[in-house]
Parts: sequence; structure tokens; C-alpha cells
Amino acid sequence: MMDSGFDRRDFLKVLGWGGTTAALGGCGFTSMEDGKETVVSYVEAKDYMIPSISVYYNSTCTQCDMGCSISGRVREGRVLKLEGNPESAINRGKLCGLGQAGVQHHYNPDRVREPLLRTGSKSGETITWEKAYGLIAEKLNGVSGEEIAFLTGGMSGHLKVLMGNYLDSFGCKNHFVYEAIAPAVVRAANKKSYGVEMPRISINKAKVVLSFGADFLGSWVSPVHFSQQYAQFRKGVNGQRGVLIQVESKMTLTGANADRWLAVRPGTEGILALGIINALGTATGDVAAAVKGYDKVRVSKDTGVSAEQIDKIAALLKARTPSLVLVGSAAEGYAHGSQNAAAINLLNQVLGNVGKTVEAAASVPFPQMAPALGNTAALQGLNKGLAEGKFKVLFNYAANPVFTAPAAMKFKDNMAKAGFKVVFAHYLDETALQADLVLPLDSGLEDWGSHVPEYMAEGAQINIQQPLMEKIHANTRGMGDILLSLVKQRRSEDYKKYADYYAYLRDALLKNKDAFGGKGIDDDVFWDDTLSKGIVKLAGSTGALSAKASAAGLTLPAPAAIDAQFPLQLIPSVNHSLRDGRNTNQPWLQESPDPLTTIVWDSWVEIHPKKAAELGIAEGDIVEITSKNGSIKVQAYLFPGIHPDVISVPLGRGHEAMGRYAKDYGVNPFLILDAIFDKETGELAMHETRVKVSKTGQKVIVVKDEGPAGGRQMGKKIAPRLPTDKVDFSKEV
Amino acid sequence: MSVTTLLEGWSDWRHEHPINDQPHNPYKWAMSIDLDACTGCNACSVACYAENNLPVVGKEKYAHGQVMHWLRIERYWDEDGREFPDQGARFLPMMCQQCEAAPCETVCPVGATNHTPDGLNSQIYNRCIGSRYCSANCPFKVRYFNWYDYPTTDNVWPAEMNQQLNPDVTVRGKGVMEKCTFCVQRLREAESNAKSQGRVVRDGEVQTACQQVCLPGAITFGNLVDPESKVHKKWQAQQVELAKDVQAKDKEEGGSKLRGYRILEELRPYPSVMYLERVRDSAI
Amino acid sequence: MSQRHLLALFDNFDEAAAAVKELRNTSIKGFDSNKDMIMKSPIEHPEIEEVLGDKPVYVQFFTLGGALSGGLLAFFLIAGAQAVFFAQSKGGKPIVPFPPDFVLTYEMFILGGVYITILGFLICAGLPAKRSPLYSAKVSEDQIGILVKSDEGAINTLKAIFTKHQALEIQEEAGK
Amino acid sequence: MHRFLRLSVLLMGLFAAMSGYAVDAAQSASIVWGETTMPPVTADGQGPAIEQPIEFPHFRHAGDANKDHPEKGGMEINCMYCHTYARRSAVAGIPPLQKCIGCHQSIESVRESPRIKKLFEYWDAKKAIPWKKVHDVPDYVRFNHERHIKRFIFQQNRPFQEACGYCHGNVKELTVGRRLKAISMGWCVDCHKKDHPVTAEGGTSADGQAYWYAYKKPTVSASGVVTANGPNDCWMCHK
Amino acid sequence: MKDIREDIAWAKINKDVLHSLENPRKMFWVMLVVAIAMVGVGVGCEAYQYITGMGVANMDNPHVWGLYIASFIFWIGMSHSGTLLSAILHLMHADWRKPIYRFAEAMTTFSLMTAGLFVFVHLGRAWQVYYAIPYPNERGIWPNFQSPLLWDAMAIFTYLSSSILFLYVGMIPDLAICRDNMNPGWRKKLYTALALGWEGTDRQWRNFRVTYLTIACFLIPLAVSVHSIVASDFAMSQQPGWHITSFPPYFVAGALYSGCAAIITLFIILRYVFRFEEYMTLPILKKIVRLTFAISMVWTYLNMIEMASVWYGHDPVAKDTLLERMYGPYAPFWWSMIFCGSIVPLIMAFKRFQTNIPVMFVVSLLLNLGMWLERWMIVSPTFAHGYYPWTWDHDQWPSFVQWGIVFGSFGWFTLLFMGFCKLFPSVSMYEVKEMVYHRSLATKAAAGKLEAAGKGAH
Repeated sequence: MMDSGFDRRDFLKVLGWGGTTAALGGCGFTSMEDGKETVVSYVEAKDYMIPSISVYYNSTCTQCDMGCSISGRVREGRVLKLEGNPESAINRGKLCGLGQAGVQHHYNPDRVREPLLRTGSKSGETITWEKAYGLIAEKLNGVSGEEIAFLTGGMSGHLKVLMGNYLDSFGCKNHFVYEAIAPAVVRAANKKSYGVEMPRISINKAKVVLSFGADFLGSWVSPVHFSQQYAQFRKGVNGQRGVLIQVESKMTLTGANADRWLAVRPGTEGILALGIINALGTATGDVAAAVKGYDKVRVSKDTGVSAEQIDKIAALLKARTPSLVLVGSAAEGYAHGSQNAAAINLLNQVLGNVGKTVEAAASVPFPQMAPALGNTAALQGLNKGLAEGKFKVLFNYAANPVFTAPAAMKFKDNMAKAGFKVVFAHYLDETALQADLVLPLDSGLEDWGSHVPEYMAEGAQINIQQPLMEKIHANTRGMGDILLSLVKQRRSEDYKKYADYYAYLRDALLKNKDAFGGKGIDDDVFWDDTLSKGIVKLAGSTGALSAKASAAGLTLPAPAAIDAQFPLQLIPSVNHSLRDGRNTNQPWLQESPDPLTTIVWDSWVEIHPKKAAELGIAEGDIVEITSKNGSIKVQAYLFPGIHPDVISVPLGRGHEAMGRYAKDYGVNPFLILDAIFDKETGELAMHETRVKVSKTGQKVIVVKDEGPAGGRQMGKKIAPRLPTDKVDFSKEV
Repeated sequence: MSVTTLLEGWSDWRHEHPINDQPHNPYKWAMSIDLDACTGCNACSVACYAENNLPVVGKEKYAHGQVMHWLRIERYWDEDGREFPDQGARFLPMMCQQCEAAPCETVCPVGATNHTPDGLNSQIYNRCIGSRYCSANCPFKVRYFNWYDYPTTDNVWPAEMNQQLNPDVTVRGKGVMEKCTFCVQRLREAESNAKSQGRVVRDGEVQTACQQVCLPGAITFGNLVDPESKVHKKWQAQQVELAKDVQAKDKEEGGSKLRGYRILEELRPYPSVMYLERVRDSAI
Repeated sequence: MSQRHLLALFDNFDEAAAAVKELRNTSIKGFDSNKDMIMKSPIEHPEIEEVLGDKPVYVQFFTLGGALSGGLLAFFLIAGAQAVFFAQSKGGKPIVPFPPDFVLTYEMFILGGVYITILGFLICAGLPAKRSPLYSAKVSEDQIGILVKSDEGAINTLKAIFTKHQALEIQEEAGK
Repeated sequence: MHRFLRLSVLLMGLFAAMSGYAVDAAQSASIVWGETTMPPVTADGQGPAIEQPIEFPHFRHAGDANKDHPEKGGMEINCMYCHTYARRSAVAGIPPLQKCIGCHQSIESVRESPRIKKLFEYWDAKKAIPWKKVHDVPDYVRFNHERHIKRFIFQQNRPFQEACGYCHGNVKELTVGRRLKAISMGWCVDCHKKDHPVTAEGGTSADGQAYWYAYKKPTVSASGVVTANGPNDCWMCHK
Repeated sequence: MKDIREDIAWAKINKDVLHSLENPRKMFWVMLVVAIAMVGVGVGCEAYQYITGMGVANMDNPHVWGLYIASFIFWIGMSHSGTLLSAILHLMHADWRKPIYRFAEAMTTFSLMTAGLFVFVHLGRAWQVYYAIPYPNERGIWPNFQSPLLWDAMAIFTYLSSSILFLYVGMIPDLAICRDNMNPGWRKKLYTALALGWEGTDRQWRNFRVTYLTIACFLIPLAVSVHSIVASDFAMSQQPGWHITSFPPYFVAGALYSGCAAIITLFIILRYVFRFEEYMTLPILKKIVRLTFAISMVWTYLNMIEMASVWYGHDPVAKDTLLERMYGPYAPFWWSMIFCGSIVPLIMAFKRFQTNIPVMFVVSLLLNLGMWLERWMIVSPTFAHGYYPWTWDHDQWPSFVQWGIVFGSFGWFTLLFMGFCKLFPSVSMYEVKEMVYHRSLATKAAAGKLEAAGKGAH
């Protein structure tokens, strides 16, 4: 808790770098060391500043877009560790490994420290910010709005507002919001079936959860929130433990925690959904008509899920209500992804879960602050534009398209066609290397900001982001500050009253403090209170969902025939901590084993043992995976949790740049993806790529935590398991 | 003169532990981990790196088995030869079990590892001479040896990164053994604060780093002798007793409907960590 | 009356033994065969002892003392060291556990025994010593030497006995 | 036989005594044998003299008053007036510059003295003074000022100069601080071994205070005085 | 095949043995240089490991012990027969021990010194080793007397010092001989000092006899305790494959075994190098060989007992570990251990080979190889295949550093031993004399009897 923002920043200055060498001595010398180190001392100390006692400041995690509130442990001017902020309804005091590693992004030795002008010399020459801004002004000079493109990752809050204002300032409409692995198809489908893009789902209220490839414990939407719901769901109400059924072709972390994991033939998730509706036999009207053809026999033939299994599921869904059906990346990643999603949502409606476990989420009453959700269609759009040479100036923020765009899209070459490319970067990543001007950003723990989470857990809330400590590098800037300076170039008079983004943010929040429950409170008090909370809760508006089930326009293609040349389906899996690879340069994440394979520091391809036996592949063989658009070489890992016709390579590794912990570790499956798009939404169909696998003859020892005993317990009672009928939960605490 | 102390407190010097002995007053730190809630997401492990200054050893050393994670998540598959693991995997967070009768303690030639009065298995880095006998005798293999001098190794804590190091925890140099400490630095802080206020630590007042991050809240940590503490209640509910090597659950196999067990209990190290068995629904 | 030393060297043991026997049987004035006669040999001759008359050996008492004290020291030192302020419980075993302490006691029992025995040996055998004036390297090779000390008067009688038993040579030295 | 018995009894006693001595003689022996872990001390038995940015005169602030020559004597300021963190935190800390100025801006007499000039230079530059650590225990040691002060000043109601001085020596007679005691493990333990009364006349009570000492539980004397050792658990002082 | 001649002149004995102390031949220097080079390698590796950290030895968690501990046990074991044989045989008045016990005891001492080095090599923080020494210190804390490692230290210290004393005391009369026969120089001074003014007086001999006997009596239980304590490093632990009741005797047998094998090797080398044919005679070789054979069979038996006890103990984990040794990645080493330790010695059963020097030389070397492997097979597989399946090791292969240091240790041993042979009589002169003397007496007596029986002596 601190007194006032300005003091706060002084405080950070005053505190300086006390005791950075603490604890570095380690073992070895065994006696007093007089007069070597200097004592931490202050000029003006607030009474909460007590040496050796940590102070906790609340802020918002920027490792991914889910907007978990963090509370950073600060001691002697250094942020040491990030914890979850209990006040936030999203993460309730918890924080995932990815979030924990935020400090390693902040302290990362490979961050960009100076503005770099990269025209000419490859390494780039260091320039001043003034020069950089001048350069941008000069390049924008006489360029029309249509010729400017702004590519960003998902963004929200006042940064988005400022962004919008900047684009308006030269009537630019080309704001491409791109997220490489966002559930965009699902959003579209939800919009159709429920009327909202992302409803609020309550796993904890459901007795049965039937998830079609939604990895809600690993990487889907808001795993930190869902994991906690999951815990309640497992405890259940009055001893009735929730049942989780996961349907997918490659086992995800969620699948590994399911009561029943069903290896479905890739792309037939929708068919299975319809099959279940059919088996339920409760559907009426056009829905009944639509599912008529999908009897067990056919469905189980198409999907590879046995008939009695379908019956069991149907029975269970009937017996235990409310249930919850989720549609995730595994179902949406096909050319008919939207149809899959629609079919699965239909099942949800038929089961009457809408309004029970699927509810409308609260939304912030400030549309301009609401999150701009990223998708891959945006990239496609930008790419077209670039290919046609429409754009003279390209800005890029919080996205790394050169790394994440399929090689088939030739994005790198097209990008070169843009006259002047500005990249706001933390690292010199693949995209930054293609830029003419690289502008260094503050880390998430040095910057000011406000965020509106995409997934609203309970009431609407706005997350506040504030610096936890002094800047490490003098010459980095916050994105807000940069945008402000840029916007000043256009409309100096509107913005000259804001010294910096901090001032802008403070002003913007105070303007609407009534809406934020600050009615009649003194500005400074309200502001300090807001900062110390790190969250602004406000009365959000919640619309109703359309529960009406309709199968209109639902047409599912028959499962794809086996392609002789490319017999296998490639599923690029999303690792729960590396995601799309923007955090790969954080060593903790590189060294924390993948939960299912326990592999570290490298990529691998998962092959079902049966298939591997057919192909004569053993663990550690380097295999070549070839698609129509190229090939990658990667070590093989025999993995039982995958459909035999499917292989899977994790995303996020295989960087050619970015930093010492990311460069040259593993391979990047984005490169070999086929450029197939979902018919309705135009989203990249991530799971549609067909490949063939061949041995190269090389062999390595797979670097993993699992020993040669593999997942076996050798008859010891280490991790036993009980069926529910052998447990009495009511006794438990 | 110590021989007199020897003769005076003879019974003290001769009492066994934990059997017929209650030295744990007012603290006995213990844990309970619900494997049915654990999703294997690894957050605990990362949190441990952050809290305890664990070095990231890099690919090559990891390949040599020289990784330093105090808390590892193990993943087990069903062994009945089914085609798919269609009941999922089983995850098990394994860290030092803080045994009451720890095999590692007796064998240390210099007494660098001991049983503390609040029920921890202490490891004094500066006393350790690196004979590695403790690790050799640890049935769980949760002790990790500093094979290299990580503070001075490239890219372990390069400039700036070292600013993240926790001043409350020593950065270990080469040649010493280390292991999970139940975040002793947090416990000690809480204990002395409580002491200064003339009370004992309240339940929930102190958390271990892994417990604090655990997303599904599978990890419960607390003071086992405090009848109000959550961990005590959980142990009680599962009828698991610290000083026993055969619990109610083992007596009536399957019939007891209990989930609580301790790993390798038959070796009688009396672990301080109770696990709750993973459950799978029999209806599906 | 001044004393003198004689060293007679014999080629083989039997003569030497005979000479000794005779010396002991004939009583010569100014010469006490019990304390004035020393026999030197390249190897050990236990059989000579009945001839020389019994002379007790005390080394074993040192051994006993050494062994006992070693053991006791061990036990008390260790038990004492375990029962200091720092006593830390280890592996659920008592602070002063008997099995390990006994092992160490056993070792130090032997250690003490060996050391003190050596000490006893040095003391009893009067080592290290200055060599007596009459010494022949032959003794350490293959000859038996008999060193006697007597008054002037007895010298000739002794010489006579030695020559009678075919002493190879007789060295003589003026005593103090 | 009797000889043997007597001998053995004698030996027993002898060795009990010997080993007892050997075990206890630790500290003294160590000094005799030039124990390697003794901290480096200079000829005059003190820690090394340390160059500080400002030569702070402790004797002037904390020293005893001098009736006939007030200008020579000290002001008997409580240690914890400046080292204010000591009773709230593990470290005693250095007062913020603010605090020095607080008094000195109103003390005109010494305003022009070189040290005070320097002080104000730092103040005007808003720069913290880079004081050097005088008592810097190794990184694997965890020492908590708060606990010791609570125990000895508040609970036992001892004069602060005695309590602080026990470890820091007679600082009130020094100019810049200097280590006067061998802050080594054995030295700390000497004190932990003692049976300290938990509370004393006029001290704050310590009801409900938790003790968890392994083998020496707090003892209550006939007169009802509770005494206890310092902790003997390795992890209490080592991290 | 002739034994020691009874009529051999005592002066000749002196001459022959002292001859071995004279200026060495060129070959000696060559070997010395080789030995030093080997030590150099070892020291180099150790320095590297000391500076960089134990990691370079390529051990890992949980596989924390490697060749260092194995070689440590090996050298300790080697030390055994020296003292033990000489002591036991001395008590039993087996006079054939006399020509060979001296170098055997030297071997004991030096292999102990070699073993000691491995303690330092093994420690992660060798510079802090003094923490393990019980002495009153400033910290006021003591080592943990419960730890078998500490028993080890104590036992080895006792054993080493006692062996040195035993060796020295037994050598005093010979040192006197050296003293008497050396022409002035530093050596003469040395011997004069060491001989303590020995004159061979009856008093000295009398006390000498008792002392020597007493120490011999002490050394037998000591030697046994030493190796059973080394065994307890393992047997006292809880690990499968270690926690076995029969370990102490197993270790002791193994120790005697490797020791005897080493004696044979050195016997043959010395006999050849110093031309000791007349003293280190074939009958003696024959006796040692037979003894070795017997011990090898004891070892084989105990080896089987270990398996049997695991088998009947019905502890699946212990069984796994055993099978891992036989069929896992360690199989080749385990089987060659069985071959060298149990099959090869069978050759010794044949009279024809018992005195065949080249064959025995090779055999003895093989036996020692086998015994070294045994130690490795005791240490490593348990780590690679312990209680906790998750941490089972991919067969962890020692790095060149470990091999280098083990290699160097052999150089170190050779170095010490060669030095000894040139400085001190490696055959006990006075005892050989005694031996000859008593034998001549015996034959005289026998001859007398024969004459009495009216038959001609052959």
C-alpha cells in the first residue's frame, strides 16, 4: 500500500539497487566479511519501507492475454517473485508457471535495450528516440491511411483506445489483430449459437463435462481460472464427483486428467456430437431431423468411438445434469471447423445446459476498451495486402508473424515489400530482424497499463498494470508512452496535457471514476486505492443467451479418405507454457518438462507405439516430417495418447532468433502447415495438414525427466488409482 | 561439562523418534497432496525455481541427469497394456518427503542434514562436504547435488537475471547437496513473527511456494499438531498417522474407502507428505 | 675396583649355549652371571632362556592398559560429543546410539592397544639405546656374541671359558 | 583381580573427565589451535577498520554525557532511535538520510563542520549515502535482530546499551563503527547455550510464546522463573 | 622343484637381500617414469574436477557414486591379505610366510594410502574435509558418529597406522643389518636412526617376540573389522542390492581374495627383478596359489549366497536390482566379473599350473581385474535401479576423468612400492635365517632318528 503514484515513482528511484549482490556469495567462505558490501539505505523512506521485509505490489500479468492479476514481491527495489492476486475473480491468488516466469522476461539478458535502425547494417545501429520518432514522422509523411498497416496481438484497455485514436489520426482502418493460436472459430460458432463470442462457462457447476478437445487445464482460454473450477468440479457437490470426458485425437493435459479419454478420428468430432444427440433421443424438430442419419453404427464407424461407448456417454449425460459440452481447438482446426463447433454447441443446447453451465459473461460498459480479439484471418488479410504491395508503412506490436505464419503464406517475403517496417519489440525475434526500425519496449513489470480480460470470470473488471520496480534499461519505453508520443506528432494540442502515458492513464481512469465505484472519493485517494488493489471492479452488463437449439445450415462432411501420399495428419500441439513461442526465451519454461512427455529444451514428434512399430521407429530416432509445404527433422517419442493416424509436434520452439535460451532449440511446425482455411471464418485450419514420416537414420537420446522405466511403477505403490465406487468422498475434508 | 549433561539428560539422549515420542510442540509441518485434483501443470515446479534460487542447468546437463528441480512432476501410465491410456495419466508431484526417520540423516558423515524440532529434514549447505551418502540412501531420490558451480556458470544467472535471486535463500556453490526445504525461509519468518507476538503460527498464515501457486489447490500444507489446521483434518479424515507404517487403509484392502497413503511407507521413513489417491469414475 | 667388558663371538649356537651354561654354573668372583652377561644373536633363540635363567616380560600389561584406555576414551569422547548443546535428532535414532558408538569403541580399543604395546616394547627393550662399546657387525650376520662385564680379576677366567668353547674372537675394552 | 577393578574404575573416571574436557574445551581450544573459522581480527583484537563515506562519530551521538565538558561528551541517544529497523526487522539497517537532516538542519552549531557539509551535499543531490556494511554475516546465515531485541530488551527489560553491546561492543565510544566481537559460530553458540530467563521484572510478558527446542525444553525454577536456551536447531540460523 | 636350501650361508642371505637395495638398473628408472606419468594423469584429472566440479566425472542424480568409491573399496580390499596373512600365518608358525610377508605388508600400507586418496577425490568439497575430523573446534560441533563413513575413517586410520607399526617393528632387526653393512652415507644415517640401536640382545629379542605376537593378534580382528565396516557403508543403507546381511563376510572374503592375487603378482615380479629365486621359491608360490584358490572358492560361495538370500528374501526390488546386474546394461561387466572371479581361479586347481610362473602371473592379474569389477558392480547398479522407478538411470557411463583418476591410482601405488623396495629389504633377512635354522635343526633330528632306525638318509 503506498501513498501516491508520484511518490511511488520517486520511491523506486530513491531505493536504487540495494543489495543486489545479496545471496550471490553462496557457500565457500566461512566467516564475516566486513566493509565489502554497501548497506541498503534510503534518502526518504516511507514507513512501509523496511529493509529485509518485502512489499507486495499488485499489477497484471502480461505473459498471456488472460489478464490474471499478480502481486509482485518487491524487496530492496528488486522484484523477486510473482504471486497471484487473491482479489481477482479470474485467478483468485493463483498463478500458472507461465505467469511465474514473468520475472525472467523482465530480467532477461536478451532484451532489446536501444532503438535500432536496421536499414543497411544487419546488426543495426543504435539511435536516439528523438531520431526514431523523427524517422517515423518522416516516413508517414504524405502516406495515406490505406497505405499504413498496424499488426498487433490482442489488446485492450486504454492502450487500445490510444491505438484507435492514433489510427484515426490518419484515417487508417488497417488494424490487424493477430493471434496465432486463438479460438477464433469457436468464438464465431458461439456467436451464432449463443449470441456471444465467449460465454461464461461453469465447469464447477457441471456434473459431467464433455470436452471436444478443449484443453481448458492447459492452454485453452483461461486455464488458471478453469483449473480452479476443475478442482471444485472434482470435489463435486455432496460427494457427487464430476465426470470429465475428453474427445480428441491427441491427448492434451486436460485429456490426461479425464475420466475417459476417447481417441476420435481427426475431424469427426462434429459427427460424434450429432451421434450423441441421436443416442440421447431427446432432440426435436429440425435438430432431430438433422441427426437422424447419425446412428451409432455409422458414427462409430466414422469416428472410431465404439457404439457402447456412445451409449454410455449418452446415458451419463441423461443421468447427471446439468452437464457441460465444450468445443476446443481440436474440433475447430479443420476446413469444416465451424460446422464441427456448431454441431457440438448444438449438443450443449439439446442438453439444456445454456443458462445453467453456459451463461452470458459480463462485459465492460466501455466498448472502446473491450479487448480486440486476435485471429489468424487477420494475418491472412494483412498478408494479401502486403503481397499486393498495398502497404508502405507497417507497424508490428506483440506479434511474431514471421515465426508463426505458415511458410506457405510466404509472409516473410511479402513483408519485405512494405516500404518501412517498424517493430515494437522485447527481443530481436524473427519479425524484428525483418524490421527497418526496432523500438525497445518496457517489460510487463516496468510498464503502466490497463487491461480488460477477454474472459470475464464473474463481474466485469478492469486490470491495472503498474511498474513493480525501476526500469532496468534506461532506454526502453512503454508501448503506451510510445503511442502517446506518436499520437502527439499528429494531434499535439489534444494530448499535450499528458506528460506521459502514466498521466494519460490516471486522467482517463479518474474521468470515469464514478463508473468505477469511486463516486465522491478524492482523486488521489481513489487512484492510490485502485493501484493498491490492482483491479477495478465495475457493474458490467450481461445479456441473455439464445438457448434455442437449431440445426440450420449444419452440414458435416464425411471423414476424409486416407491420402496415400501423405497418410498421417499433423496436429501442432499447444504446450501449456510455451504456447505460440513468444515466451520461449525464458529458461524456466524451457526447463519445465512437458507434462505428458516430460521432454525439455527440445521439440519432438508424438507417434502412437502401434504406428511407430509399423514404421520401424523407436524413441530417439530423428524422423523427417514432410508436408506439401516443406519438411522438418525432429526426434521421435512414442506416445500412447494419440490416434494412430495422427502425429503431433508441439508449437513454440524452433526459434532462429530471439535469444540465447530460445535460439536453435527444437523445430517450428508452423513452417510446414498447409495454408488451408476454415470455409466460414477464414481461419487457418491448424489440424488439416497431412504429412508423411520417414526415418533419417540418426538417433539421439531424448532429453526428458522420465527415466528408462518410462511411466511404469514396477509394481510399487507410488501413484495408485481407485474407481469411484471404492471411495467415500463424504468422509473427506 | 558434557558428561554430566550426558548423565543428567540420559533419557533425553536415548529417546527414539517418531515412535513413542512427541517432540513436535508446537510445530510439525506436514503436507497433503490430492492427486485427484493435481493436473500436472508444473506451476509448482516453476514456483519452486523462483522461490528457492534453483539453477537452470540447460539441455546438456539435463541430458546428463544433473537437473536441479527440487519438485518434479512424475507421469505414470496404466500398465495393463491397453491400446490407449483412455483413463488418462497419473501425475505425482514428488519432493523431499521430510521423513520423520529419514534414512539420509543417519549416514551424513558431518551431520549436515538433521531432523529439526518442527519436523523438517534440514540441510545445511555450508556444513555439507559432498560425500553424497544421503542421496545414496534416499529411497525417493529427491536430493540434488551441485555438480557444477552454477553461480559462475554461463547463462545460469547472467547479468540482470541474478537480480531475481531470493535473498532469503542461499545460492548454493559447487559440491553441496540440496533438496526441498518446505520453503523453510517462509516458515522461519512466520515462526519468529508469531513468537514476537507471543502466539503460535495460525493455519494458512504461511504457505509453501508450490502450495501458493497450485492452481487446483491440490497441495495442503500446515501444522500437523494444530488440531484446527486443514492438513491435520485431512490426515485425520484419511486415518493416516505419522508414527505408523501400516495405516487403516492398508489393513482392510479396498474396503476402507480411504484414499490417503504415504509412498514407500514399508521402509519406515515416516514421510511427512500424505498423498490422496487419484480417482476415476467407474460409470464411464 | 675397575670393571671391564668382554665380547666373545661364536660361530654356532651350541658352543655359545655351552659357554653360557658354564658361565652360569661356575661361580666367579666379581662376575654375576644374572646381570653381567648379555647374549646377542642374529636371530631369536627362545631356547636360550632356560640357560640364561627366566627374565619376565611386561609388554602385555601395557597392552591391557592401552586397549582399555583406548576403548574408554572412545566411548566417553563420542557419547560426550553427541550429547552437546547441538544435539540434533537424526533418522529417528537416539542422540547417543549404542551400535555406532560400539563400533568406534571397538576400533579405538584396538588402536590404543597397538600404540601402547609399541610404547611398552620400547620401554621394556630399552630402545632406542646407544649401542654398547663392544659390538660386532658379525652379530647381525651369523655369529652369536656373549657380552660380559666383570672385575679385572675375573677376566682371564672368563677368557679361558670362552676359548675353551672355541670362541672365534674375544674383544676386550677397558671399563670405566 | 582387585588391582584390575581399581585400575578400571580409575580409568573410567579419568576418561570421563578427559573426554568431558575435550568436548567442552572446544572454543578455548580453537583459539589455541588457530581455528580456521575464526573471523579475521586485527592486532588490537578488533575487526578491520572501515573507510566510510562520512566519518560518523558514534561517541558524540550515543556516548555518555560529560558534565564538565559537554562539548566532549555524548548525547546518550538510544541505538534504536537511528537504527530504527532493528526492532521490526531482521536487519538493523541504516537510518534514511531524512532522519539525519531532520535533526541537523536545526543544529546550527555544527552546520559548517566538514562532515555535516558532506551530509547536506548528499541530501541536496537526493543521493543515499553508500555506507559500508560493518557486520556482514555470511550469506548462509540468518540472523534476526528483531527476535534478539524482543527477547532481551523488551522481555528481559535489559538496558539497550547492554543488549546491543553484547554483540556490537561498546560502539558508543567509537567514531565510525567497527566490529568488536568475533561474530563466529562458536561465539554465537556460547550465548545460545546459556539458560536465559524468558521474562524479567518489568519486561513484557511472553505468554503463549512458542518454544520448539529439541532436547532442552524450557525449565521452570522453584521461584517460577522460566528459563530457556537459545535455539539449537541448525536451520534456525542457517539458510 | 627346490625349496630354500638349509645349508645356505647366512652371510649370503644378507648379501643377496642387501643387493636389492643397491643402485637400480635402467629398467627401474623407466618404470619409475611410467608410474610418475600415470600419477600425472590422475593428478591432472583431479585438478580439472576439483576446479570445475564433480559434474565432469559424469555422475548424476541419483547416480551419485561412481568408480571412486568402487576403487576405494578395491584398494582397501587389496590391503587386506598383506597384514592379515602375515599375522595369521605368524600365529600359526607357518614358516613359509617368512620370505614373503615383508613386501605383502608393504603392499598393505601402500594400497591403504592409495585408498585414502579416493576419499578426497570423491568428496564434492574436498577442501572442507576437516569437517569430518573429530576435534574440538571453534564451532563447537562434531561429526556425525552415526555415519558408517565416519567408522570407515576411524577404522582405516587405525588400520593404516597399526599396519605401518607392524611393518616397522618387524623390520627393526633387518634395519640393524642394513645399518651394519652400509658404508657411510645418508642411508646409513637413516638405518642407524630407524634401527633404534638394535643389537639383538636376549632382552630385546624377548620383548620383541611378545610385542610382535600381540600386535599380530590385534591386527586380525582389526583387519576383519575394517572391511566389514566398508561393507556396512552399503549394508547399513536401505538400498536394494546393498542391504544384505552377508555383505561383511562377502567383502572380507573379496578383500583377502584380491589381496592374495596381488601378492602372487608382486611375488612373481620381485622374484624376477631381484633374482630372489632362492628365497621366493616355487613351493612357496604353490602354497599361496593354493590358499588363493581356496579363498576364491569361498568368495564364489558367498557370491551365490548373496543371490540366494535375495532370492529367498523375496523383495522384488532387490531381485530387480540383481537381475539388472545380470541382464541390464551392466551385464557384460557382471559376467566378466563372474568369469574372472570364479572361472579363472579354477586353473589354480591344477598342480601343473600352480608353479607355472607365466600362467600364474596372468591369472593373478585377471583375478584382480575381476575383483575390481566386483566392486564396481556392487556400487553402480543399485543407483541405476533403486527403489524409485522414476529415477532409474540410463546406464550412466563414467567419464574420462573417473577413468583417469583410477588409472593414476595404480601409478601412485607402483610409485610407492618401488620406492619401498629400493629403500628397505623386501625380504626379511632375520626371519629367513630363522627359517633356515629351524629347518636344519629339524632335519638333523630327523636324520638322527633315521640313523637310529638303521636306515641311510636319502
